[in-house]
Amino acid sequence: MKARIRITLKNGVLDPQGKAIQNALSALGITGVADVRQGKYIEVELAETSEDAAKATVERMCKDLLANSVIENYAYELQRA
Amino acid sequence: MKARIRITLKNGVLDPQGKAIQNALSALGITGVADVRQGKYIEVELAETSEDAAKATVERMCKDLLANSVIENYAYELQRA
Amino acid sequence: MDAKAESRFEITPEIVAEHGLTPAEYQRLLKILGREPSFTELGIFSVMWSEHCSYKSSRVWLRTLPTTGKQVIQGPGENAGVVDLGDGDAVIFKMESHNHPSYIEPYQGAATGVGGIMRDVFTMGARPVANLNALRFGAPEHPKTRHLVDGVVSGIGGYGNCVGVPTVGGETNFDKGYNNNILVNAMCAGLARTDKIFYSAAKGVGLPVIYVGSKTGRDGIHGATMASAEFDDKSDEKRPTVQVGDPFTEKLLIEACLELMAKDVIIAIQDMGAAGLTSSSCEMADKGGVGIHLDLDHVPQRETGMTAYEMMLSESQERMLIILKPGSEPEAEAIFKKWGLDFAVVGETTDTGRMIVTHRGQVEADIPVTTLANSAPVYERPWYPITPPKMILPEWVPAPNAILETLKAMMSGPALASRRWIWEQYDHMVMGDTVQRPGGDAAVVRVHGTQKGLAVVCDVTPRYVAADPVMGTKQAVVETWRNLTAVGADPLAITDNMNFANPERPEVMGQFVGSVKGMAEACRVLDYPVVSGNVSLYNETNGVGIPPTPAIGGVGLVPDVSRMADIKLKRDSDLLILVGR
Amino acid sequence: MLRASVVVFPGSNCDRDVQVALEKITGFPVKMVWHGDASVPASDLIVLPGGFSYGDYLRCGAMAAHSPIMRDVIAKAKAGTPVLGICNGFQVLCESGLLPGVLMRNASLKFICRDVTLRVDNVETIVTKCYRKGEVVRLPIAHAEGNYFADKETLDRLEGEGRVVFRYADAAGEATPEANPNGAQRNIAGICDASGRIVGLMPHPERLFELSLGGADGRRMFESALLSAIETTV
Ligand SMILES: Nc1ncnc2c1ncn2[C@@H]1O[C@H](COP(=O)(O)OP(=O)(O)O)[C@@H](O)[C@H]1O
Repeated sequence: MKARIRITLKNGVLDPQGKAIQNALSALGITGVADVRQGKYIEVELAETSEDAAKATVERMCKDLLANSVIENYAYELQRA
Repeated sequence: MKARIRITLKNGVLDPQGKAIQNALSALGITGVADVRQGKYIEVELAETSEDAAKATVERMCKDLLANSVIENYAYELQRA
Repeated sequence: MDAKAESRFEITPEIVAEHGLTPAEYQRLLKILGREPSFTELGIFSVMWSEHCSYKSSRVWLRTLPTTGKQVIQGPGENAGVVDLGDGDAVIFKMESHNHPSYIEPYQGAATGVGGIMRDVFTMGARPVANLNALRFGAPEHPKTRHLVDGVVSGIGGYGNCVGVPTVGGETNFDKGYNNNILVNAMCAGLARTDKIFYSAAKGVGLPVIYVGSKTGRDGIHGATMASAEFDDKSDEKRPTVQVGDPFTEKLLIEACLELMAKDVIIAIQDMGAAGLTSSSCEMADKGGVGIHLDLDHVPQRETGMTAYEMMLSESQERMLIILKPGSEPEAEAIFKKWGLDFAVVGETTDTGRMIVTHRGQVEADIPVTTLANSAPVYERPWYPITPPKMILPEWVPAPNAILETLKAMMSGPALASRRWIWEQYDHMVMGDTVQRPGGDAAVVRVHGTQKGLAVVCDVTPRYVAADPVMGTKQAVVETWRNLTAVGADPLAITDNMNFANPERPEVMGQFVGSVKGMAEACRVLDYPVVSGNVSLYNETNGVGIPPTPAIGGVGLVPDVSRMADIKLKRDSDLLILVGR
Repeated sequence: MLRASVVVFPGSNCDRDVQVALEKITGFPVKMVWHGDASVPASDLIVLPGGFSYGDYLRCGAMAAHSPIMRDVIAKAKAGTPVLGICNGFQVLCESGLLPGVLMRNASLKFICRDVTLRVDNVETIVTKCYRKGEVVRLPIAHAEGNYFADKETLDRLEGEGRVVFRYADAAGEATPEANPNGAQRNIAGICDASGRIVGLMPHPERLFELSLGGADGRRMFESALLSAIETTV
């Protein structure tokens, strides 16, 4: 199984990177960009073949390591290899 | 339109961050992780309403700024607000 | 919560308690106002009366510290202390804790701690030139320690490196007493000219109140009260929002403020630290003996629908409040725009003596300034002196059989092992004036463009303080003195960061009192006054407190850096001499 | 005479340091050029200094590479004006395509600030004329992203054309894995373009240019720049 995990900053948490990207885009002349938020994208290759078990593993990873729930949210999709 | 952009390291480019996460996961007792790759996830809110125009804008962003083609690939999905 | 909901909010005893106010304190508030507070007013009082802002448990004792001397230009009471370096040069410095946020989000907590202390220093007109940090972590084998060390160290580096101020020293200890309550104390020293020092008194009526820096968001609301509230098991999940720092903006803010300071237009300036807009505006007005009117409609906002309560309590980082000479707004605005920073006129000083906060045409707060600034309760908390344990005489301790092995074991243990792995993650050379790098007794940075050197160091051994608060703290002060002397500096003054557990326990208060007494005596004897400092209480989880940790930061002057001393052995067969008793 | 210009991006933080070094060593005043300006004044050397331009957000140097001033820097560089990129400046040169490759996260994933030893492999560039070929020098590094990466073809081309200017090496001049602080491919610390007029390197020569700072190996880099300027004007 492959898990594709996205970690994003919670709403309301300052995102200096996103803001800087937005400014840079407009300096490049790319207009009509209302908002940019930067997060992390993590791809994990799991030995697990059952969907439920994979889900449980990914949840644990996200909670214990990949995301800090004080400022971040996570979301993911599972995909059979 | 919202664009959800994933930027990943090209195959063959070493990813020490991914490796570090993999090690940390195994230290946490999370096993069965065959590989981890870390990338960036960027969400962009576009004023654009036509799909084709949005696509062209996102392509330009990725090529000109968001991804460095020496080491990175990009992929994205568009979503109506 | 939208504005309408806010006005409907009824103030129940639960809400009062949630704001960290005791019933007696709430009665005091009612008496001051002569009526029920609005929700915004309750928030304002709660942060102003928090331990963090009001020093209500420590104030009576801090007054006993020696704070004057011929070298002192400004003692405690401003954003940072100021000491004369001769030839028109001054050093401005202070230390501050960011303990609780760093435990919850180590990277951001430590990073914003560094950002906050630098703002305290450049607010007064100094260019920050040296950062230090005093860190205490739990036992090395504790499951959380590695993660916390990693996060804290990279957060400190991440912020300081980006801003471009060298991190030149600090100290790091591990002790199980900090397992659930790490300490992150950040110190910053900056250089200014004595005729270009800026203070926070908003003297004058009808002056524009200017907001500059980043936009205001809902960051760290209740942060100031959190920093003073004891932890419990639930804090892991309660997880109040911590602020995210933006060192890039801080760098721009430093450059913009210094550029503005070079003009003759600033009457007063203060950073928005803990309790943000509330404490900065109130303190500036109080010191200037004026009233202040804030119109929150003009506050640059990052989020939509922010209430007056949220804006007054927000702890968004990288913001400053400035009182300008009238008419100079366009000149000031041009500078901040050039650096890509927000600039807004958010109010003016008045002759009403009141702090009036309006938002969308409504008066959200109307409080007498002096009362708000000075009415915080002052507690003389019960304490008893700590009896030091019996002295252990050297002859009672059996000598180790393998001295060399023992020495090796000690040197490689977590207490004494080299900290190179930490300071190599900090840029300690940027600015091109670091003439003595970390690793020695004290670090030395040159006063830019001169041959003078500023020596900086921080020290404390909590074990000693726990055994004997008076002697242990004297020892800490004296150790900074020795470290400064060892590089060839004349020690000048100190800052301190008093980290203790719950002051409502008499033995903790006893540690605190003993520590202040020891510091006062050592400083008096050495003519080494305390010019700034910070107190962090309630460092306690589930009733278990941290070891008493009064971190001392010392600064000294090296008259000529070409004659500085360092710890490097220079040549074979040089003599080693042991001095002292 | 040396007319040097230092470009100041928002977030640059070694701009003053390099200005001080250049002025002290060459005796000529240095112009500071703001990133928002349309052009760099006529110069014998343009320096892109170290620091965290635009916060180093997204990727180091990426945003600076697209700033207004860089359009002119790129044009001037292509027309032959010497350009030196130090640390963040090297990252900007790579991101703007003036030099090949990219600087990735250090293999240790940590920021590293310490002195390293380097071997000077090319002494024909505008900033290395005063060194001896194969000489080992000591300079500080201070970066989190200095891990030089390029595909094999590019690396081979760089080597073939002698465009590797500095390599991390031990005291004996061996480019060993132990001497490599950040995982850079083939221990590369600095490279140049085909003409030797555009040079980028991770170490900071401006941090060790006088003995009071603990070493002076960086000094000759600025002396070389002065010499190059004099040679082209006579
Ligand atoms: N957190 C830190 N940040 C920066 N430098 C540190 C830190 N911890 C220790 N150091 C440096 O490591 C060296 C040794 O520290 P320490 O063991 O506390 O010294 P000493 O025993 O001489 O007081 C000192 O130069 C100190 O500045």
